[in-house]
Amino acid sequence: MADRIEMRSIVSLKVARQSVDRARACMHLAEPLRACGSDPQSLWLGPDRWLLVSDTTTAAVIIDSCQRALAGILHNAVDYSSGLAVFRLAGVGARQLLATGTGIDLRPASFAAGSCCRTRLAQVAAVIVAAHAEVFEVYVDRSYETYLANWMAESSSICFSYLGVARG
Amino acid sequence: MRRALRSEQGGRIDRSKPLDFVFNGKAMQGYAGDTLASALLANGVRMVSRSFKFHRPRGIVSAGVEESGGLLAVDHGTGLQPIVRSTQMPLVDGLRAESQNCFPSLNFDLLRIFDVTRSLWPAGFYNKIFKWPNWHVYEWAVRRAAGLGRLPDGARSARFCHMNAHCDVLVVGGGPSGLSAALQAARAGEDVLLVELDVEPGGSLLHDASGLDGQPPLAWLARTLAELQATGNVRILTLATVVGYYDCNVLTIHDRVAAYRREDPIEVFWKVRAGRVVLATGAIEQPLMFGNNDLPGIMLAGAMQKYAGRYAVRCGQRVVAVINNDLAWRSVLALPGAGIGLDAIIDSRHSINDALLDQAREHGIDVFPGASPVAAAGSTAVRKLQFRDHDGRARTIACDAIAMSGGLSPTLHLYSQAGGRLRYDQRLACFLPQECRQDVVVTGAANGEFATPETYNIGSRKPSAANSSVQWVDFLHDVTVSDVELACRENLRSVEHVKRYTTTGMAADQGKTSNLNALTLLGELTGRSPGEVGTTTFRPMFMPVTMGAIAGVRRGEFYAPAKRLAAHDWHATQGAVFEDYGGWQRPAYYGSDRDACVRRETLLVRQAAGLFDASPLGKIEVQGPDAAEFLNRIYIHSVPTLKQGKVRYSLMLNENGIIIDDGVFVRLADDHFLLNTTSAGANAIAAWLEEWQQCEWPRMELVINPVTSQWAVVTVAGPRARDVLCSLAGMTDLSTQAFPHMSFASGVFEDGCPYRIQRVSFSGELSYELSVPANRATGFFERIWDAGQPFGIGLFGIESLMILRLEKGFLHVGGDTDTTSNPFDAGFGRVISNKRGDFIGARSLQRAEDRRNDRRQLVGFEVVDRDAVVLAGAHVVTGTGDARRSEGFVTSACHSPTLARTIGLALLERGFERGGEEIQLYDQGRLVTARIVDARFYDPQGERMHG
Amino acid sequence: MLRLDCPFCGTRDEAEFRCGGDAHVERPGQDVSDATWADYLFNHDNPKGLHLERWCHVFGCGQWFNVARDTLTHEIHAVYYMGEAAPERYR
Amino acid sequence: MKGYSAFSLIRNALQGHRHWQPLWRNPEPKRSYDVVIIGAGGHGLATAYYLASKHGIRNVAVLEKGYLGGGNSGRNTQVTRSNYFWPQSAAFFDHSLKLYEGLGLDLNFNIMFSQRGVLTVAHSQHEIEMMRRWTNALQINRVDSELLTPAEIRQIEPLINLHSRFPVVGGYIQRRAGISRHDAVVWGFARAASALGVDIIQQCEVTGLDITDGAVTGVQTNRGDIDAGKVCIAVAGNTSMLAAMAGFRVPIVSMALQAMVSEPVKPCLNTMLGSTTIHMYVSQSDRGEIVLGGGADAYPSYAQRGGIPIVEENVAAVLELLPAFSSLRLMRQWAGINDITPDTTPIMGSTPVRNLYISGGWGTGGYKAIPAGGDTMAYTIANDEPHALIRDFGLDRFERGALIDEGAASGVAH
Ligand SMILES: Cc1cc2nc3c(=O)[nH]c(=O)nc-3n(C[C@H](O)[C@H](O)[C@H](O)COP(=O)(O)OP(=O)(O)OC[C@H]3O[C@@H](n4cnc5c(N)ncnc54)[C@H](O)[C@@H]3O)c2cc1C
Ligand SMILES: NC(=O)c1ccc[n+]([C@@H]2O[C@H](COP(=O)([O-])OP(=O)(O)OC[C@H]3O[C@@H](n4cnc5c(N)ncnc54)[C@H](O)[C@@H]3O)[C@@H](O)[C@H]2O)c1
Ligand SMILES: Cc1cc2nc3c(=O)[nH]c(=O)nc-3n(C[C@H](O)[C@H](O)[C@H](O)COP(=O)(O)O)c2cc1C
Ligand SMILES: [Zn+2]
Repeated sequence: MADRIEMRSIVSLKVARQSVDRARACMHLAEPLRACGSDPQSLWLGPDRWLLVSDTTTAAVIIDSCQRALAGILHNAVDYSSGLAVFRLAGVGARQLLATGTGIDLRPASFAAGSCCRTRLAQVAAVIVAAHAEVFEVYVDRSYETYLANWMAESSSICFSYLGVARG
Repeated sequence: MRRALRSEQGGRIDRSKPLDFVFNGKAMQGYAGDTLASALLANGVRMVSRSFKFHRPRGIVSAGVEESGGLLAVDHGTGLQPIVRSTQMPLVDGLRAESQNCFPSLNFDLLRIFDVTRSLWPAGFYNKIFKWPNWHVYEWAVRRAAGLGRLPDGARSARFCHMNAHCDVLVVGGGPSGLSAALQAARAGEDVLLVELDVEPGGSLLHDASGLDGQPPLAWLARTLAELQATGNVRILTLATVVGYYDCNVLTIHDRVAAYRREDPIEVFWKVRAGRVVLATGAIEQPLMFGNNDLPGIMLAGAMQKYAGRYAVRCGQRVVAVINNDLAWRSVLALPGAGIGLDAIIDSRHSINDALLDQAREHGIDVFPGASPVAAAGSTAVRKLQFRDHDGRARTIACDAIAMSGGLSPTLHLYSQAGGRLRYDQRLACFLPQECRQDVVVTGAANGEFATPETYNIGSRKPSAANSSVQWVDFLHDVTVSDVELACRENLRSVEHVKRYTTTGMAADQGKTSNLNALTLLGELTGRSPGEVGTTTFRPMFMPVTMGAIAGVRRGEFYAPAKRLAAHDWHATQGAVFEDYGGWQRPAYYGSDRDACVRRETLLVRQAAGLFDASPLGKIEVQGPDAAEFLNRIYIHSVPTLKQGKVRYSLMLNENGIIIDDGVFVRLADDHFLLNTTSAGANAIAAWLEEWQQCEWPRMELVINPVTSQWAVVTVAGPRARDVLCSLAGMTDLSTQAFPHMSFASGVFEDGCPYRIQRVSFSGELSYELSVPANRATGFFERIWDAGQPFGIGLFGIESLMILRLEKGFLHVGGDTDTTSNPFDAGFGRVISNKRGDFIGARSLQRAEDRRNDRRQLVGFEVVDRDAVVLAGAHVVTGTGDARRSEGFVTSACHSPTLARTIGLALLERGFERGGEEIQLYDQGRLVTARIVDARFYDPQGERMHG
Repeated sequence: MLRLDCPFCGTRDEAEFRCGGDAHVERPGQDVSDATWADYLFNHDNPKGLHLERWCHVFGCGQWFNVARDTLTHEIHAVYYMGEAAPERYR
Repeated sequence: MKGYSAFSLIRNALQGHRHWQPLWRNPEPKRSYDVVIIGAGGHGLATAYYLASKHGIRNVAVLEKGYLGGGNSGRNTQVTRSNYFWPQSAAFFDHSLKLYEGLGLDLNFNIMFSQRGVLTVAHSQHEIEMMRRWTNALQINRVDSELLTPAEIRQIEPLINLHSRFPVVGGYIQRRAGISRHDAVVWGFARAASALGVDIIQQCEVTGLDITDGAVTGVQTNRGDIDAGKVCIAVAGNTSMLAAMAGFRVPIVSMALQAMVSEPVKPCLNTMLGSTTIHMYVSQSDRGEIVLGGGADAYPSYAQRGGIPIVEENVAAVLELLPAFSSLRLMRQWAGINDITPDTTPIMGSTPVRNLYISGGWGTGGYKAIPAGGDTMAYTIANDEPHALIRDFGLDRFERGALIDEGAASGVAH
């Protein structure tokens, strides 16, 4: 149920705290706790930090457009496509699987499509994006890729077997 | 099955689904819907186990969480589990149950000797004896006698996981009160989670036939459940117990709904964050204190009613009720209707509601108002009861069961855990909720609303006076009334002292049926009201929780996440042996024989070229007009003087002047730096920089961006390193003139792969660290590997790297330093005196203590007998025998493959001034002589590294 | 279990945060006495009751912020930005 | 004080246990005492006992705001060891261990000192090196310690899983170490001190200190003011509050350290088993419960109760080393408020206020120190000069920067 998304371009953008308002005026950056746009999509990680991600544009192009949009504004935009592993979780059990490992409020009303948050999932830092209804994308440090893939396999096996009874 | 004990009709058991089970080797039968306890009772089993301390016979006492007698070893498919509450254990087919705590058997228990000699073992007896010659002599025997049940020996096959949840309202308890509260909230559109520990919601409705809102209880239940369902915003968990109530309305649930299936049993531990909480946890009936009140066959009145109403089980044929309150009347008056012969009601109150008396008369029950029980009698089950009637006359009545009730005590464990304060209610003779800082309400029986519309009237709960038999307070820990009296006599009068001295309330049931009696008794003895005595502290868990459930999937590889290198699999194909280094799985060496591999790899780097995966090195970009000044406050070396494209090595300190990390940093551009940290420090140092910037110097203009995982790093080291790298198309000019030691460059390979390269050396050889995006790591390693073949390239792991750097005397922070080491100790005194301005830790280094010259200083040594073994952790000692003293310790040591002798580093008092001195190294009783030497054991001038 | 209100991300579990101890501690200059320096380095008011402290949302936005929290009841009275003065009534 | 013995037990049993004497008296506070000790935990009571027994100072009161032994001394995991790294610490804690060995007979109260060994396991080569450094230091300081191979560890603790996520590659044991019964230690000292004339006054909270001309002259309590020649603060997690009353600050943070117990089972764990990497330590009480602990909630707290994250951590850690415990059930969790110092070494001796002494900063490990703490503090108070064993533990070490960092050197600090 969890697929690895390969080849996604990811740019890590950090903007000086003093200049965040100016940066937002110059460039389309997601609001707090949201994901927005598509090419690139911008994911809010914090008041001075975004990921800009795309499946079609290269990181170099994204960085370039950042540089142009943010000319004169202190920022650091770097290719981070190798730094993160991305998983896509789809299906009815996706929310429950996530709920076995993270304490954020995943109720549809609180975490609807377009939500994005950085949190703790199965002990590691992760960015969780509600892409569409019941489709989630999870970003983790690439060094945890194998760990998290195994964890999702194990947890979903237990959690779905349990839900079979609990719903029963 | 003895049919007589099971009514033909009624109850919530499914007579079409008989289930087989075995108790103490004997085959028995029950029905779906039974608990193990109800099935045992239906099979006529009275004595089920033995008690903890005195091995007295134990029978089933209750029908709920408060069970103190029917704790059995049970195998329901996952091996024999100890201390299973038979009253909470749904009967499953093929279940096997065994008595606990009996030696050799339930009926013939030799350890009953403790009961016979009971008067020798009062509360706290062990404090008074067993002192001479010491406790060890007696301890083994005491330990063997103690303990309830045995640890299961086989591995358990259940699986565990966690579940997190949020809700507007968490309702604990699925009785009428909980269901009503849930309905109210759901109607208001709130998102409700209702949790019930029983197999189905309903609570007391499931066995109590008296009506609710004028409707039959089961009809009300069905209608309410249907309406709850219809609202669409209620989730109901059954066989799930709320066990903990923590700060911020976080509650934990032990969910056993899937725990009892044969195939793939699963237990789930929930953590719920609730907007508000409704506690509808009901109340627990309390026993009465009289002689031998622990005999099998003596049960709580409500339990007897529940067994009759819900499980169609008759717990006796000639029952006597020993009670003190109106509610219990309701329970026992329900018994005759269930075919249970109730012979007499003994109520300590003198005046009793006429309506109740009338009902008793109708059933032909003898009533003894103002009477009090003295003692029950029987060997393995109760046979008769002695009591005193209202005139004080001693009387005896034969019986095969006693229904006792000392009134209800609201289940307020969770409320107390939440920080809720309790108050004692004189009229109800129990504690009720008073106030709580968390958002919680208590409703129903848990709030003292025991009975509407009748008024609840309760009599005394005193133990019976002048009694030659023992009266039990805590059935699980075998605590008696005289134990509590003894505690008072010995001036242990605080309720907490009494608990700890007598251990009342400390057993597996945490005093659910003993705390109220104990503290009421204590109050009597010390002239205080129960309210003044107070309760002991209620703490999680409300019911004991399997440790496996608490851990969830956090086992084995999921216990602590391991980080893997991007090229992990490639290293594996090259024969890497992985070990854990600061959370990373890294190649320790390549091959099979550790020592031989390490030696081979070390020499390879010295003689040809080695390839090392350095990807975990921390990498942090720092950019902005104030970046140089900021870093100048972080590192002990000067930063602004560093030229673009150049690399510098330095240390970081904490404010106490202690070394916390080391590494190189590069000036990429005037306002742009790239920092390397140790692998272990990668996250911590990034956080450290953020903390200083955000909290201390927020006005400095810079951004900090960690990029550790983006880049895979390969170190190519050795005399042929340059040759290897120059053969890569697109590589920058690496000649010494163009790219001397401590240079940095970036570029793009012919295939479009960007790279960063810096010439730095931790091995003392000509060495480069080359970074490429981690997604390309494997292909890149292969390319270098291929390119290096003509030059004899090979792989080396961490173990040989540590030897290479030791041969050069390079510092390994955390190994050669500890949390007392400052830069002076590590030989950086000159740097500190040259540094201008403030930096982190600078002020601490001005203290006289930090500048003392008798501190432990890092020096090199070699052993006098070249090949003698010295291991890190040996100490430098002076003196012998009692005068022996440590002057420091070896922080790193090895038998150098390059130099063919044993060398090492030591933190040694006054080390810097002791060059040439011979020292004694102590290790586990062995002494080796060594000499202090220059720590740059190999190539002291650094010609190879700079060449 | 504490639940803290990150001023940027909203309420999250305690496991996402790191407590950084006393808030509003002023770092003295280099020229202070050993005693003053030691007081800065080591000493704390460590009150039972209201405590002004700083926390970092490490598993979230990475930001530091201040919290007015009761060390006895664990009630959180206020959350405010780094660099901001404590609300009047909690000073 | 009537002596306890098997004989007295039998005699009393025959008399229905009606003639046992109170363990301690319940006196009303007097107007004035030579020495007032604040806090009737193990340290306060032991200090009073040794003041009376060794220094003949018997006009002593121990004031306790709750019930005696209700602080950390009554809620700790009972680890009693002396395997400390630095010579000062080793000397002090080994003195304590030796006192523990004779304490039952000394106090005529069985404290059930079970010298079953404290076994610490290592999970990496680096840890083995640190352990070698540590055990050699102990041997040089004449504290017993033996390095063990995994096979030897398995022989001592058959249930251990050597192939945990962090495999067990070695370990060491201090055999003289073990556990003793916490309540018994407190009650034993209280009984002995009371018999020597010390007034133990419970439900008496100190709310202020009288200080004139830089010297303490008495204490204010909820039961009235009491004059005192000398005052000793022995209040563990509340040290900062008392220091504030005296007008100075201390390098202490109060943290809630948690512990928990399982339901009792037959003997299955032989030692006190601990690990620093897998952060846990665990033992089995004589009653059969598995007692585990290791973690403090990661923020200042005076709440004397713990949260859930630490329980999860601790339990997972224990199961990683002892998977057979996975179906055992956890029965109760609690916490105590520890006074944590920057170097995890206690603070003992004089204070900026004359005649005011402090015995605190015990952090997560002061139970094992109770006899030696009492012995050396009594000496220090009686002679107004630090006992030789605690000379380096003074409050002044922080200003000098002369910390004694045990946290780093000897890992788990309990
Ligand atoms: C969970 C846990 C596990 C531990 N495990 C171990 C272990 O295994 N081994 C070990 O060596 N140590 C351990 N410790 C530490 C050890 O328990 C303590 O260091 C030790 O008990 C401190 O003793 P004390 O007498 O100084 O303090 P306490 O026993 O806490 O006594 C201080 C007393 O002072 C009273 N008091 C406070 N303020 C006032 C006031 N204003 N007026 C009057 N009285 C006051 C308190 O009520 C308290 O009774 C553990 C601690 C905890 C919490
Ligand atoms: N038939 C009737 O008319 C009738 C019968 C009984 C009671 N009543 C009335 O209803 C009230 C009693 O009902 P109630 O709902 O308060 O009590 P209850 O005993 O009916 O229900 C309490 C429920 O809470 C559950 N529970 C307790 N602790 C729990 C925990 N930690 N986790 C999960 N579940 C837990 C119990 O298993 C039980 O099912 C009284 O006011 C009484 O007057 C009416
Ligand atoms: C070594 C030790 C063993 C304990 N064993 C038990 C036990 O078997 N049963 C129990 O209920 N509590 C046990 N406790 C916990 C106490 O009940 C109590 O929680 C603890 O002393 C803290 O006190 P408090 O909960 O009243 O604040 C034990 C405590 C310690 C220190
Ligand atoms: Zn945040």
